[in-house]
Amino acid sequence: MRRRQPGASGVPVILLVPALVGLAFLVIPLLGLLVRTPWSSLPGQLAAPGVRSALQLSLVSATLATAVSLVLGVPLAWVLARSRVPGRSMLRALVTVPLVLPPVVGGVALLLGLGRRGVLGQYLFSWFGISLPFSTAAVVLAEAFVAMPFLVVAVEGALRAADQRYEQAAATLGADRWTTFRRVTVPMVAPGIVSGAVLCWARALGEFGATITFAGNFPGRTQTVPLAVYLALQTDPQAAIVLSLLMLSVSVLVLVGLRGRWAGGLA
Amino acid sequence: MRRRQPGASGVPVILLVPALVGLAFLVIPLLGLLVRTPWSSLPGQLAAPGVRSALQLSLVSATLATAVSLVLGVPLAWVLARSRVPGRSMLRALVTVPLVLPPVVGGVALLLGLGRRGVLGQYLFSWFGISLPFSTAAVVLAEAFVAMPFLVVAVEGALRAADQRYEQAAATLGADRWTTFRRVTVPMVAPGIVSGAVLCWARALGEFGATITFAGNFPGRTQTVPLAVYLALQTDPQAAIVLSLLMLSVSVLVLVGLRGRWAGGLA
Amino acid sequence: MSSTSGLQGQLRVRRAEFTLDLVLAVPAGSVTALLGPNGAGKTTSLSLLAGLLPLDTGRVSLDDTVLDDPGAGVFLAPERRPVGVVFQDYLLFPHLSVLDNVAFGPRSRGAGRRAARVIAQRWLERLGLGEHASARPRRLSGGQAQRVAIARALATDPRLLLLDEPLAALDASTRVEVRSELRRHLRDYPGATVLVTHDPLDAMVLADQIVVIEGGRAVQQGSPAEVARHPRTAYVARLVGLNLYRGRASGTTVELDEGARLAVGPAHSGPVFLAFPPSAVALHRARPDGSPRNCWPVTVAGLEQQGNLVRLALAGHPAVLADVTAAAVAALDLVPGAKVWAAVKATEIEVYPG
Amino acid sequence: MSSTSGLQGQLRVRRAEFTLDLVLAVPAGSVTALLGPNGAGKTTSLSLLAGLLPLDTGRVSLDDTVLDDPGAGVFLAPERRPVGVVFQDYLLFPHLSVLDNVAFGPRSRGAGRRAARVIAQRWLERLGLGEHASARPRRLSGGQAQRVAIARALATDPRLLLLDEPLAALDASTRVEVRSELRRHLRDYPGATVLVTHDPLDAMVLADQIVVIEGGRAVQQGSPAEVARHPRTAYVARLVGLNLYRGRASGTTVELDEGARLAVGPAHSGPVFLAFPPSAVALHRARPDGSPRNCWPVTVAGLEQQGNLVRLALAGHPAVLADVTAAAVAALDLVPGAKVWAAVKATEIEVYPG
Amino acid sequence: STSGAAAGPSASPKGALASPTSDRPSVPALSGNVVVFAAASLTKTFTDLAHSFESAHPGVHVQLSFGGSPTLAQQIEQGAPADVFASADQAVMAQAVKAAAIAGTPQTFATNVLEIAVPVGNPGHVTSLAAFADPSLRIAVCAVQVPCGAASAKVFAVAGITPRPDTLEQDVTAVLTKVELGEVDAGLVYRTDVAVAGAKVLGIPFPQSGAAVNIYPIAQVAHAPNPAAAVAFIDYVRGPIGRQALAQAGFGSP
Ligand SMILES: Nc1ncnc2c1ncn2[C@@H]1O[C@H](COP(=O)(O)OP(=O)(O)OP(=O)(O)O)[C@@H](O)[C@H]1O
Ligand SMILES: Nc1ncnc2c1ncn2[C@@H]1O[C@H](COP(=O)(O)OP(=O)(O)OP(=O)(O)O)[C@@H](O)[C@H]1O
Ligand SMILES: [Mg+2]
Ligand SMILES: [Mg+2]
Repeated sequence: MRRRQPGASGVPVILLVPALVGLAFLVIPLLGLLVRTPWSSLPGQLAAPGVRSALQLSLVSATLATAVSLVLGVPLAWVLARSRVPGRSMLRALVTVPLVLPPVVGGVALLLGLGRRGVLGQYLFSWFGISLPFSTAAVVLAEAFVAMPFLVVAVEGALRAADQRYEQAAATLGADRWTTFRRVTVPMVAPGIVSGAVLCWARALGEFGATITFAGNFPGRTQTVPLAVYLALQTDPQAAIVLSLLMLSVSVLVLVGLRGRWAGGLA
Repeated sequence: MRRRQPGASGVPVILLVPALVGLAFLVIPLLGLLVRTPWSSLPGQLAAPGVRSALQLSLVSATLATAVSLVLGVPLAWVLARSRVPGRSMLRALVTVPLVLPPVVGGVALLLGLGRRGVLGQYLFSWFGISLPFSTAAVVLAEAFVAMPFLVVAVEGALRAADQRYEQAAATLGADRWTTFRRVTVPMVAPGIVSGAVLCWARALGEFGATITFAGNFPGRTQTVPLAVYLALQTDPQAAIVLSLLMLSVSVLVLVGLRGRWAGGLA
Repeated sequence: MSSTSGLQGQLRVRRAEFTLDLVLAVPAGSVTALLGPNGAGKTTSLSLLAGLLPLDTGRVSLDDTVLDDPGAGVFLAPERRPVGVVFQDYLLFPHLSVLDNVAFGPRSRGAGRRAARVIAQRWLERLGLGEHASARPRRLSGGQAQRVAIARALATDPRLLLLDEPLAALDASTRVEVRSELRRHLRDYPGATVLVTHDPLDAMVLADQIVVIEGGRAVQQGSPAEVARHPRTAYVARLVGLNLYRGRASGTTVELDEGARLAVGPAHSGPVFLAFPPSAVALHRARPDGSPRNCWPVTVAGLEQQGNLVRLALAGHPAVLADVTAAAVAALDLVPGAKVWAAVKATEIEVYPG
Repeated sequence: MSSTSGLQGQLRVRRAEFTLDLVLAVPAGSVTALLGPNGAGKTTSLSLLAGLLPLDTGRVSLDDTVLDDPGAGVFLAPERRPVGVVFQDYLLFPHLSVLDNVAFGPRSRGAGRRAARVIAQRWLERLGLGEHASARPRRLSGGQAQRVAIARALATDPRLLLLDEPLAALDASTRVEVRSELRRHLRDYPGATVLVTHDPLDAMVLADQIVVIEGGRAVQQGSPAEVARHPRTAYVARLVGLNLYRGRASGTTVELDEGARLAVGPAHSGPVFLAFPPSAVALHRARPDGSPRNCWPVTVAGLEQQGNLVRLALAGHPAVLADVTAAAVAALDLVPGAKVWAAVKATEIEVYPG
Repeated sequence: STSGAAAGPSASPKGALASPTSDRPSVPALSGNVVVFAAASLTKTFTDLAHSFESAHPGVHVQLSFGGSPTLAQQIEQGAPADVFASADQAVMAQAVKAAAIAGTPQTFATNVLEIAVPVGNPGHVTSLAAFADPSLRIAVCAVQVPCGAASAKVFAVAGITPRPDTLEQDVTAVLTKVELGEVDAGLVYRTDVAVAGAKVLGIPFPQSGAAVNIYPIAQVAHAPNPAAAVAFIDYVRGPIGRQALAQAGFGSP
């Protein structure tokens, strides 16, 4: 058993086998899709009107939803992991609620909460004239609602695994909690935040049920690719698959590009 | 600015405000649901036949899917984070594919891969007589397909954040990679694995599109709560909400119980 | 300086099976060394002072500010304490360059980015690390990392400085330099310093007061000279046994501040410290001829028996401590008042720039 | 033992701006000490030997096994090397108890759970940590953690032992004990040992061979006695300046293995080590009266000038090194062949159980 | 209640094409957006109709939002700014009426009947509804909670068959997907769905389908932002061009 390079590709069989099975499990269905795709019809499908705008809307709204989730979710994760507010484990479980809620019910909940007649939404409407549903903002909110918990839970896990003594060292250097958070905690758990953001973005990109319920399905305004896929499934399942693959390729490209840059920054 | 207990509930405003906004954003829609729930009809709804079996099936299959994901996903995350197989960043992006795929398309992909005429499934069927669709196993597989990527990405993030020098120390003590993985790596990234498993379980519990597409919907065999909720939505939205809340409460209870135990073990 | 100036601490805390119970008073501008065996509670004491661990009971105040007083419900968070800490395991931020590690404190305490970097660069250069400014801590050797940790703590100009074995990882030559730098800094430093060390020379050179703790309690306390002269246990005697003088060198001769003159090995110039262990002092009935460059008449002022050793306090110019065996005491008839010659070899005397 | 028995290393590696280029040969059963200033490349050398860093070029072999040879494309993974390492920053597993940390090695190398724990418990007790067996490493003090790290490395019975400043965090008294324990272990230990230390006494007591490195290159190499007798630089002279003898104590008298007899301070019995620095040796033209218990006639065999100091090799019973000033050389006319009396105070002699 | 609704201009296609121009002087010119919430099964038909409606009324822009009928109803009840609601299910529409979300009376504009769908090649040799009781076959039908499931239950009752389905799908599309992929040997779907699927499935009509005719109602939403355009669109769908397009897609007339 000799090889060059320590820590190199020598992966123990007992890990390699399940890893390969896992990979196959995730990839074989994708292969199924690829094999059955009517490649000849692809150019026509992609050129169809609305595809570009749906793709653009999907990418923009998923990215915005991720931004919202980062801004709100990372602090939330920090509070859950670091502070000693009472009832923390209850709060933590509540955060996972949107994960468990069937997305359509999530959309209904959003309507009931933020809709024009919702618990909070009625005031938004009567006081400020803001009506969220059926707008692009609603798409972002629906996606954030469904995807943010992934970020929060992932980042909280990373925070728990991090060595808190570095934060203590920062405190002795006069850094208040915010400075410590910004300059020590966040950089040290950066890989966890990146993972969380990737999960969040991917989930937002694929979001369907809550979006169609809360934001409706208007081409150019709220029709993201998954909604377009849903409609295509009604009329032309092949087109639906082509559309899904298109979104997949874009997301894989984005993630490969992103990871390359991030990994460089971190390693 | 004086207070007792270092590192206590003193949370800086600049973190507290976004955290609270984030929490409100996740909780207000839930409040909307709770406010509009027809509480008086609740006992009747819960006693309805099929509710118990759907809940049981949901919990069992989500737990099995999480177990499958742990067994396959943790090694996969390790390979992605630690080994130097070529094309790793491509593999990593591929793993996120099921996140991005609209769940219904995910179900179609599973049928194309593992169905009776699928890429792999046709051999399973003709050689072993195994037909996965429409079985409880299919529910578990569909949920695992959709939920495993969450585990993989979260665990990979945790692995990247962990200090690899402890693994080097284990190697100098004669531990092979598997022993190191089992006795050093896994315990040290345990919080990340727990986060990933929670994400995975919650996502599996709420899974709808891929399940109904790949496993179908048959009470007692493949009808999980989200499927029952979806159908109830068609005729009796109130009942659907009650059913969702039931599942939520169960999942919150499970997570609170679990976290309490885990946190005790880790802190 | 008011009467409350400096650090006043009454530290009591339980950690699992270990209990710490210690009273500390460190006047502003002075240095207290904590000495003691492994697990005595030295690091725990520093954690209490830094606010990383709250007191169970007791009280800590610095100048006129109460830092921790559980009885009164007062606790000042670490970041609000004007404290600098060198941790035993450094805790350098792995994601920041060496320069930014050192600049972290000044920036957190309000300096601009550029100003903080200038301060940091100056400190790095003083500690001989100028060329590593842009490196990541992971790329440093153990000794380099420790020096960065020292620079980081000093760069904030704290009113209370806590140093946990700040020189342990340094090699012999670097240690001399860093010790001098630290002494230079502490001499001009208006705040209080608590220093944990295992090295008696560090304690003698740097500290105005020594507190020896064992099992969480102070077993002896006083100025280095007092503790050295009257060690309560053999452990303490061994730990703090040094003759220490301050003087002015020109070449291999040092004019002591207290008036006498000693020959030393290596040539120096300017203010210096001289140190040699009591065991290096030979006593003779008559003036000996031979290699020892330093010989002067002394009178036995006191004897303290520590096991098989006797520590003698000798009056003379300069006054000096000597460790001799019981056999030598008998042979030379060393009773109080006895007059003998003390001899110290020039090569036995350690010389440090003061 | 065959001629290739032990460690043969030709180590070459570049790390950013730093280049290491070192040849090491450590026969089985012997100990080589790596000495050198901070950042000299000591830890880097150990990483190469442990397989935590691959060579750029060169070759490392242990007994008859090639561990690393980039030219031949051979690299043995760390876990396949029969190597034990004490890391400079310990790297104790935070999630395992102290006992399980120490039992980790034996278990990984095939012992059963219970057998491994028995081995671990024995090692912990030898190092005075029996009562901390069930504690988590986080709860240990710095010195306790270091002892656990030593126990963990020794418990695997490796054929190559790599120790990176294994005694740095230990207090004076613990250090003596742990050093003795380590020596006892190394004496019976059939494998090769490489020891990094800043403490000359550790090097002299524990090592058979000393390699001094600076800036990644060996600047001097040889047995402690050779290096001590002919130090190439003042730095080396200072670093390795110790007279070291082995003998058998009864009370305060030690019968040296080479025949002579020396008086010491504390009473001991059984085999011991005696150590004192060359600076502790006073030379006299005539036999002096006075406190030095040990006086014997010697002949100047050699002189080596180091700056202002002169290191004399003196033949006699026992042979001894003495550091004196240039002034003393002139005053006593110390030319080769000159006959003088050497005097060493009993209290200057450090005694360690051997 | 909806059967006698075919009022307005006469049903000749020519007349329908001419009517917008001839109506223009008598009706105030339509303008602005008209928002149409329509059942997903109407996607293709309504998309085409919207285009021709827009060219007939150059000032009007039709915005379509497709989804499941219950979802759309829920959104409308929550105040969605819709003008027209076209449901695939009478019960859902009735629910919306009850919730006061609908202005006026809903009108029927299309019907649909069930058909048996089998994979290409008909591997299960299905010829009639009786196959649905064969336990050796893989069978998919809609769940009773959704309209196609209710309709299926009716035809089974009329035919006196106890079906042995392997799955109760959430909508016809899901049934159709499984038929297309060959995962089931037969499914019960609407005629329009078989038409959409083209060559990928084989439709087998059966005599009992008349027992369950699915009715599609359309209505103006209460508080519609653009009621005039809503009325015009509803009329257009129910008019000759609408009927022709619906017929082409396989819908029956009201
Ligand atoms: N987090 C903790 N929980 C419980 N006990 C602890 C903890 N940290 C330290 N201890 C115990 O408290 C005692 C004092 O530890 P401390 O670190 O203060 O010692 P120290 O004097 O700094 O020793 P050293 O010189 O070895 O660094 C030790 O017995 C240690 O085991
Ligand atoms: N990972 C690394 N990458 C690049 N350079 C490194 C790395 N680790 C160490 N170095 C550099 O290599 C040189 C040798 O470091 P090494 O840790 O071997 O020193 P050392 O002799 O152990 O010093 P010390 O006594 O302070 O522990 C140093 O200049 C250090 O900055
Ligand atoms: Mg300590
Ligand atoms: Mg080192």
